[in-house]
Amino acid sequence: MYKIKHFFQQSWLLIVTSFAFGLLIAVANARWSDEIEWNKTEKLNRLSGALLPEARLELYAEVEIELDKGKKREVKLREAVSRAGDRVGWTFEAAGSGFQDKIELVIALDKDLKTIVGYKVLSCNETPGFGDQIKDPYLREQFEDAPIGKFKPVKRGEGDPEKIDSEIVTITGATVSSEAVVNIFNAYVEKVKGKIEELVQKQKEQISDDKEG
Amino acid sequence: MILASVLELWSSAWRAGLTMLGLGSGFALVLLVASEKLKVEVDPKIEQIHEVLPNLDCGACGFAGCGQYAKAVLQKPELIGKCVPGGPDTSEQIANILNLQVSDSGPQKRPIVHCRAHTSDRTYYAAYEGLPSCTAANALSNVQACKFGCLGFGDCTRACRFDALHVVDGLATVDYEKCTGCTACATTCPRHLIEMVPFAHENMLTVACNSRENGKSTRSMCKVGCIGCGLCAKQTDIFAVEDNLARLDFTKFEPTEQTETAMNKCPTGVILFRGATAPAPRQPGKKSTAAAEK
Amino acid sequence: MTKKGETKAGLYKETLLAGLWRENPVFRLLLGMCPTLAVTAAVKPAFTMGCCVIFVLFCSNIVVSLMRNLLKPHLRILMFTLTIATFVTIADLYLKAFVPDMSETLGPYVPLIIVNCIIICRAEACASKNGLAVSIIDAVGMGIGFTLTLCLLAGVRELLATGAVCEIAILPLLKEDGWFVPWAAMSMPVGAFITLGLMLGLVNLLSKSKS
Amino acid sequence: MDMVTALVLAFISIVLINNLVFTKFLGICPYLGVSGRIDMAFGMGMAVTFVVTLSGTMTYMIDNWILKELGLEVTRYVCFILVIAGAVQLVEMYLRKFFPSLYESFGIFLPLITTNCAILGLCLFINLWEIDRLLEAVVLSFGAGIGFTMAICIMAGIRENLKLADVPECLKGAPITLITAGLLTLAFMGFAGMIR
Amino acid sequence: MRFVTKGRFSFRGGVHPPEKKELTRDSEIQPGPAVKQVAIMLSQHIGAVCESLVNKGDSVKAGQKIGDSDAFVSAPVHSSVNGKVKQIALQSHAVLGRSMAVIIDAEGDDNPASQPSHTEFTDSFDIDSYSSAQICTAVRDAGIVGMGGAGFPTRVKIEPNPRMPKETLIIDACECEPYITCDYRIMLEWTKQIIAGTRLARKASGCSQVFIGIEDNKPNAIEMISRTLEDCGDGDRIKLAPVKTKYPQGGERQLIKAILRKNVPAGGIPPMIGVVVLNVATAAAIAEAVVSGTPLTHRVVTVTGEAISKPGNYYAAIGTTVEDLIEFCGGVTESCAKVVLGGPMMGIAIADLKTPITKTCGAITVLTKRQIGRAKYEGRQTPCIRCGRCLEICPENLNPTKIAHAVKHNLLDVALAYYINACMECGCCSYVCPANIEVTGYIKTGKIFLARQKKKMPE
Amino acid sequence: MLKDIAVSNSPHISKPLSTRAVMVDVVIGLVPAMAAAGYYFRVRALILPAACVISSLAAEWLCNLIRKKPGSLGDFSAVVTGIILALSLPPALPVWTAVIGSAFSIAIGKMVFGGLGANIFNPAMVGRTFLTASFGMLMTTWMVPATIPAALSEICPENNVEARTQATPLAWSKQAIKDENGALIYNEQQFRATLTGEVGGCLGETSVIALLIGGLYLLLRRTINFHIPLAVLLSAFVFAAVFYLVDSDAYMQPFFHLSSGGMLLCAFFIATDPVTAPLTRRGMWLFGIGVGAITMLIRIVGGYPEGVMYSVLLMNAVTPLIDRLCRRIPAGGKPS
Ligand SMILES: Cc1cc2nc3c(=O)[nH]c(=O)nc-3n(C[C@H](O)[C@H](O)[C@H](O)COP(=O)(O)O)c2cc1C
Ligand SMILES: Cc1cc2nc3c(=O)[nH]c(=O)nc-3n(C[C@H](O)[C@H](O)[C@H](O)COP(=O)(O)O)c2cc1C
Ligand SMILES: Cc1cc2nc3c(=O)[nH]c(=O)nc-3n(C[C@H](O)[C@H](O)[C@H](O)COP(=O)(O)O)c2cc1C
Ligand SMILES: Cc1cc2nc3c(=O)[nH]c(=O)nc-3n(C[C@H](O)[C@H](O)[C@H](O)CO)c2cc1C
Ligand code: SF4
Ligand code: SF4
Ligand code: SF4
Ligand code: SF4
Ligand code: FES
Repeated sequence: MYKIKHFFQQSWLLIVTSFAFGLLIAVANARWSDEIEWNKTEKLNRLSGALLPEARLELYAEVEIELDKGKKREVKLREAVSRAGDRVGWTFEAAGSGFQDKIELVIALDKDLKTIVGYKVLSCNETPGFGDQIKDPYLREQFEDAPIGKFKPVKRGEGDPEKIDSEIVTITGATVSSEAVVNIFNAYVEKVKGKIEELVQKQKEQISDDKEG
Repeated sequence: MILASVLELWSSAWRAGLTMLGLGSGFALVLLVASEKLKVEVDPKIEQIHEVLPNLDCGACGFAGCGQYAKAVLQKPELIGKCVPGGPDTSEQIANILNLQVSDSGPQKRPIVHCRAHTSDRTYYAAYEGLPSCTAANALSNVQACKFGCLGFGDCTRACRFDALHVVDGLATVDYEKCTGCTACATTCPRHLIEMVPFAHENMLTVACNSRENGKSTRSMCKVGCIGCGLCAKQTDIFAVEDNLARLDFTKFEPTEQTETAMNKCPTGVILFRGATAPAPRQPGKKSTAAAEK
Repeated sequence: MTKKGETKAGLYKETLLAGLWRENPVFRLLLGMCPTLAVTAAVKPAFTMGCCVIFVLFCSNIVVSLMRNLLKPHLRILMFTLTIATFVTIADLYLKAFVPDMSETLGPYVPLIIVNCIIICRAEACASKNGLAVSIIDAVGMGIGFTLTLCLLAGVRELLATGAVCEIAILPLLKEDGWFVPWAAMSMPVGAFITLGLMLGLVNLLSKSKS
Repeated sequence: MDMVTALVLAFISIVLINNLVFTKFLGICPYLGVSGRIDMAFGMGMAVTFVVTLSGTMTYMIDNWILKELGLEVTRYVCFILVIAGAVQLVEMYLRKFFPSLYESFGIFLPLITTNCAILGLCLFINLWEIDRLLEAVVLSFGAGIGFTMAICIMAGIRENLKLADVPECLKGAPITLITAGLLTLAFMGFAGMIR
Repeated sequence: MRFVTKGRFSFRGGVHPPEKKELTRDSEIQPGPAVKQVAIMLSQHIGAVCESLVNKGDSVKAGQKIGDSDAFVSAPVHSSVNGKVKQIALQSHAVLGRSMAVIIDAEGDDNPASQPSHTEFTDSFDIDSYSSAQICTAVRDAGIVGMGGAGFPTRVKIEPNPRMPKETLIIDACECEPYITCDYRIMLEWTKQIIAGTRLARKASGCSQVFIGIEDNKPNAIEMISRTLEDCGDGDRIKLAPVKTKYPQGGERQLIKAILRKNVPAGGIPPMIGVVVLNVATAAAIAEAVVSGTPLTHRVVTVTGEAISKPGNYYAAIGTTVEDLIEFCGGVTESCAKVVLGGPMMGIAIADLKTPITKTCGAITVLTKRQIGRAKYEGRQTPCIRCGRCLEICPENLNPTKIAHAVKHNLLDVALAYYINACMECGCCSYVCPANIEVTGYIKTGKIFLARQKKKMPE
Repeated sequence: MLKDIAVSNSPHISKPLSTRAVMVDVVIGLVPAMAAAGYYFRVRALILPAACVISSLAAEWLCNLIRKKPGSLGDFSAVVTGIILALSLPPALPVWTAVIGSAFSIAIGKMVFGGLGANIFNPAMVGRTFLTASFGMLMTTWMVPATIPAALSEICPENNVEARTQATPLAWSKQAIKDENGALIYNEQQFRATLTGEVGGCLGETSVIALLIGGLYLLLRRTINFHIPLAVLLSAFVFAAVFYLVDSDAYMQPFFHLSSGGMLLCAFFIATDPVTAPLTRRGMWLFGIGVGAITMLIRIVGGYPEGVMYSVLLMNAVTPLIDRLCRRIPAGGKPS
């Protein structure tokens, strides 16, 4: 009994404050959690919005795709819907390792899954002046409207950066980073495409099932 | 309305509050038990010093944290003042804890350089081309003719942490305004020229020479050296000549008429005042202005 | 530190100014170096960081000052860190909610304010020994001093690394038919260390010539 | 085998490539403060290694096994710092009582460490990097400590040499240490891109 | 086989300064100047300073003991002339700055240099008639101290010491310093005394083996000594060891390393490993003292250097001033820049030419600016470029630059950690330094600092 | 009495050698490399060194002025720094970049530490790393040697461009590791090209023969001793040989690695910088082995084609520790 009393004598302040602070934090969190969530999607929206202007993103599905070497990754598929309510494209986030660190991209595909709309860099830690040029139009524009399929990195001089095809001319001095972008595309795009087709197919079946049912 | 929103907040917050409550009291309990079970007896002074330190553990003192510094300072009080963030306040507090009031045993000691020869007063047989250090030069013979006088390479200057000592025209000269009496210079001088003297007055009289050569040799080596003639000792018994050198007993010094005369009678003018407001020494060979008037 | 001011107002002023120059946390006390180096690649994040620090410093100084007489020695550090961590969490949540891109740039350096040496230092050295008013003023002074220093450092680095300050172009870039080629190194760790090192040297020089 | 490689790579990465001091600016205060002498630096490094390994592991467990389960991620920072501060204090007391010689040799650095951002920083980074294996978290924490030790010992060596150099008065101490650290980060850039 | 080896024994490190021995190599030992006044230093050795046994106005005879001390590590001093004590006063001393000396006015037509006892030395003495104790006493009474430079009282060196039994006697006949040839001339002209002295020293110290270490740039001396050895009775115990010509081969630690392949402990002395090293001049003096009973009042001095008009070797009275000797050699030329007592590597530069020579002073070298080296003379130094040359040549395998810098920045504990006390101040590091840093000077200064610090410690 | 004599500590004579003479020797040793550069890169080989040397000297002069120290240009160390920096820059680099690099070398790499002898890091390499970090693109743009006729250059497809980019041998190597065709890509002709220097690369690094001549000169003059160069080359050779033996399809021959890139320049002129290298022999061995191994590590495993400057700086950083580790023991053993 004495011990308990002693304990409270010594520690009441800590106990009281920790409870109070706990409440404080929780309250702040409760207050702001909506904004925080909103901000997260907002950034995605903004980036994808730049790729698919005038479209609204809606979470379509969360799928698991298998990258090479059996690595599995959760991918959030988003559907871009125009004001009119038509589907105009698809976006998803993809990541892979670059020169220094992880590179994260948002990739947009067109609605028929024929071509690539483009990509934006979500986060990259590449050397300023070298690897961070993957944010620049030079590399990005080579992907725009390119047909979905495997891309091949080539050195400058071996290909034409203006020409839209599956050959991607790397940035000199940042070959590694450029190749990393290409690799991300190669790892994700076709798999995601497969998944989307699967899902859309399922949905259609479901709709027709519903109709039938 | 308000109640409802409060209730809503509460409903989302109570879990966090409780978790932290649990965590907090858990740590409180553990630390309480630990602090009692694992108590180690230490010198209470260390604790006290530790208390007054800023407890930043910043390492500015050169120790691994305040605790170490506290321990070190207890053993070596000269380390007081190393705590940068604490500043002088802390130093003072530490001094109080260590009972380090400046002991009131007599007047503060200040250094006196027992030499008054500037470069032009001295005889040189050769140019010195060695290291610019008194200790190095003192190891060679005859860097200057006088073996006893100031070498002027400033080992003492470098030893003084308070910028209170400068070599002026080849002679170490104390700036008594800045000097703290730390004795660093006195222990550094390879020629043992600097003596820590209890300054009973603002200015102290001194025989500013250290030469034990006989009068003739001294004259041949230095224009202003003490030749051991004994005129001063005849005036008052606080002077005594020994080994061809007049010495002043500082503990007995009072500015009196006799000391004044002794000062003026000295043929080389080597008896002079040192201190914060000491008058400029007499030029060698010249009579003092006072004596000239008479 | 609290000795010089004679009147209360003088004391407050003294305390305030101390943080700005005489005891500037970065230049003089060499505290909180990690954020100083990490977030000063550009002015904006540096400023944000500074504001967070002001906020946390302010709140924690108040709380610590209020409970300074109730502290038990074995729980002291725990109390301080608990208080600071709480306010840092709040600041972090706020940034996430209202300044999301800054929150992202600063990343883990916002929570790292918890262990930022300045804040614990002020809690220990000032708030736990002084009354509310002095603690508050000290927090403001120190915080502003910290922020200004951060912005200064960030300004230099951003200018050399991008040719712009606060993203406002100042030096015309060669890419855009000007003459300046950005020094990418300035936005890398090297730039941070060397700029701060040279700046500290300069401050030492200045304060020496002053005294 | 795969796992061993991954762990080795993680270790090398945190020691050389993503060294906390050089690339993440963590633990700069002790890095500047305690790098004056090699023996002190080594003691500090060892103490950091010990604490960081301990707290990295503990916070990993708390984060993944408690906070995430309960959905209380908001209190993460508070919990982390409580764990670190409490653990450091406990370990210090324990060492002081039962291993006084060990305490003398490196325990004295322990209180310095609570406010060392390398510790909390690493815990946060482990969380940020989404490390999904406990073992990897342990290796990373340990590696971070070793990386810190290496950095601070190198700096201490350099500073012992600089004591014999004629460094401009106004740059003595922290400024030249910072500049040296800057040049060290340049040198350590050589390891960039070694592990992707 | 009298030679220990055909190959060249040596040690690691060292330098090859220009030898310059040709200036005086062929100049026979001649009588020194007849002087009006000598100043006999009361301290001419390592150990206790002598007290004067005479007073102002006393008449003294050449060879009369005029100063002595009761201390064990000490040696008496003798007057080198007949005359009258003028006074006992401070006088410039090469090492001590100003030190007490007995100043004697020479009287009559007594020519102090006309005591060529050496040439009359008879080696037909019976070594068995001297006991070890007798030899030691004679050596002490004659005031013999090491004439190789250090001036350690020889009696202390050779006297058997139960705590450190002596096994090997090495006669140091290297004369590795540039310019100097006094030992060389002694070896050529007074070979008999050397061998006799060596035998006596061996007997006194009880050593079982004896080596005479000579640098191989002195073939004549090697030849001469080996011939004399054959004739003497003890010959087969004494071996000749030609060693590589290199400075500081004559340093006792280096010589021991070269001949015996043994290291003297750092900061230690040869007796610790049972070795005694004696200079050839010392050996000769021992023979004179024991056989003829002559005290040490004269020594051979090489007066040399580019700035001396008539360089040569002189048998000069101890107490003669440097000025007198230089004048006797025709004075100096215009270009004279430095007067060194001893050789250019280890010698002591003096400022006061009234400095009298002492028992340890084997040479006076007068250097010109050119010899000193322009860079050094004009103080043209740069910071250390850490080129490592000083490490490479340091015979003691130290890190001179590190020690010097530690001393410069007053980090004495660092200097100690790099073994400052193991330095023997040979000067090689200063010699090779391209930055012209006075490495040795710093190290010497550091040792003084340390000694002072140690003195302060007990308080 | 004599006039004008001096006293000082012994010894009173010194070897006729000065810091300047040592530095001039290094410059002489670099002459063959500069000549080769002049042959292959024409005016650029004149402009860059001139710019670097002048701005190095200016920077040193300015720093001395600010510190109110006596001038130290006379020791010529800034000249050496300038030349070595210039020789390690791509020939096509704009002059202003070189000026910034030299100023950084001298000011931050050397003078803040207290000038000659006090710097921890090799100033030239400090400058080069800073330039690489700042102006990466410029620092990796290579020029075709002027001796290659335009028609002949299959290696440089974009021959029409003013500052022509050409793959350096090390770029082939990196590519080869990726394509796993190291053994194929490297042939006799290319080896000969690296010997004479008719390849892309930094100004002074291309010609093996010129560098060997210069290095030999320094060795003979004893301006450097053989430990560091030998250790660098040996360890790089062994490192490369191990990889080559394990997978000769992907990795180049060890001799290729010795003859390409900055390896020889480093081994003879940069790693040997006395100021930033260890003092003791054992230390030099360790240092050299470290430089060689880290260079090869970066070349083969790392992100950059060449690692010389990083490895030199890294080993510079641990030089104080090496010196401490390899403390000399006095000849007579440690005093007790
Ligand atoms: C300081 C520095 C930073 C670099 N950063 C990157 C980078 O972030 N991303 C990248 O792909 N390459 C980077 N590189 C270039 C690589 O080292 C490598 O040379 C290049 O990726 C392959 O060569 P190439 O692109 O010229 O063919 C960097 C080079 C240096 C010197
Ligand atoms: C660097 C150095 C060089 C020396 N060179 C000689 C030399 O050449 N000849 C010589 O007799 N003694 C030389 N000595 C002195 C010897 O080490 C040793 O003290 C002396 O030979 C002992 O004999 P002593 O007591 O008879 O003088 C040298 C000493 C040192 C430190
Ligand atoms: C002394 C010296 C050091 C060098 N150090 C590096 C280095 O550390 N990193 C680097 O990428 N290039 C360095 N270079 C340049 C390379 O030698 C080479 O020219 C270049 O890296 C070629 O590679 P790349 O064109 O394939 O990028 C150095 C050059 C010299 C002369
Ligand atoms: C053999 C030798 C090599 C040198 N190499 C370099 C070098 O690589 N880089 C450099 O800046 N200076 C070099 N120097 C010059 C000088 O040592 C250098 O500027 C110092 O580091 C400046 O303190 C060298 C000097 C010598 C004697
Ligand atoms: S007082 Fe002594 S230490 Fe000072 S300058 Fe004179 S001789 Fe040197
Ligand atoms: S060293 Fe100390 S005693 Fe000497 S002058 Fe300076 S402050 Fe005064
Ligand atoms: S003087 Fe000392 S440090 Fe220099 S070489 Fe000789 S023994 Fe070595
Ligand atoms: S010889 Fe001179 S420059 Fe060379 S390392 Fe030694 S002290 Fe330094
Ligand atoms: S702010 Fe990071 S350790 Fe101080």
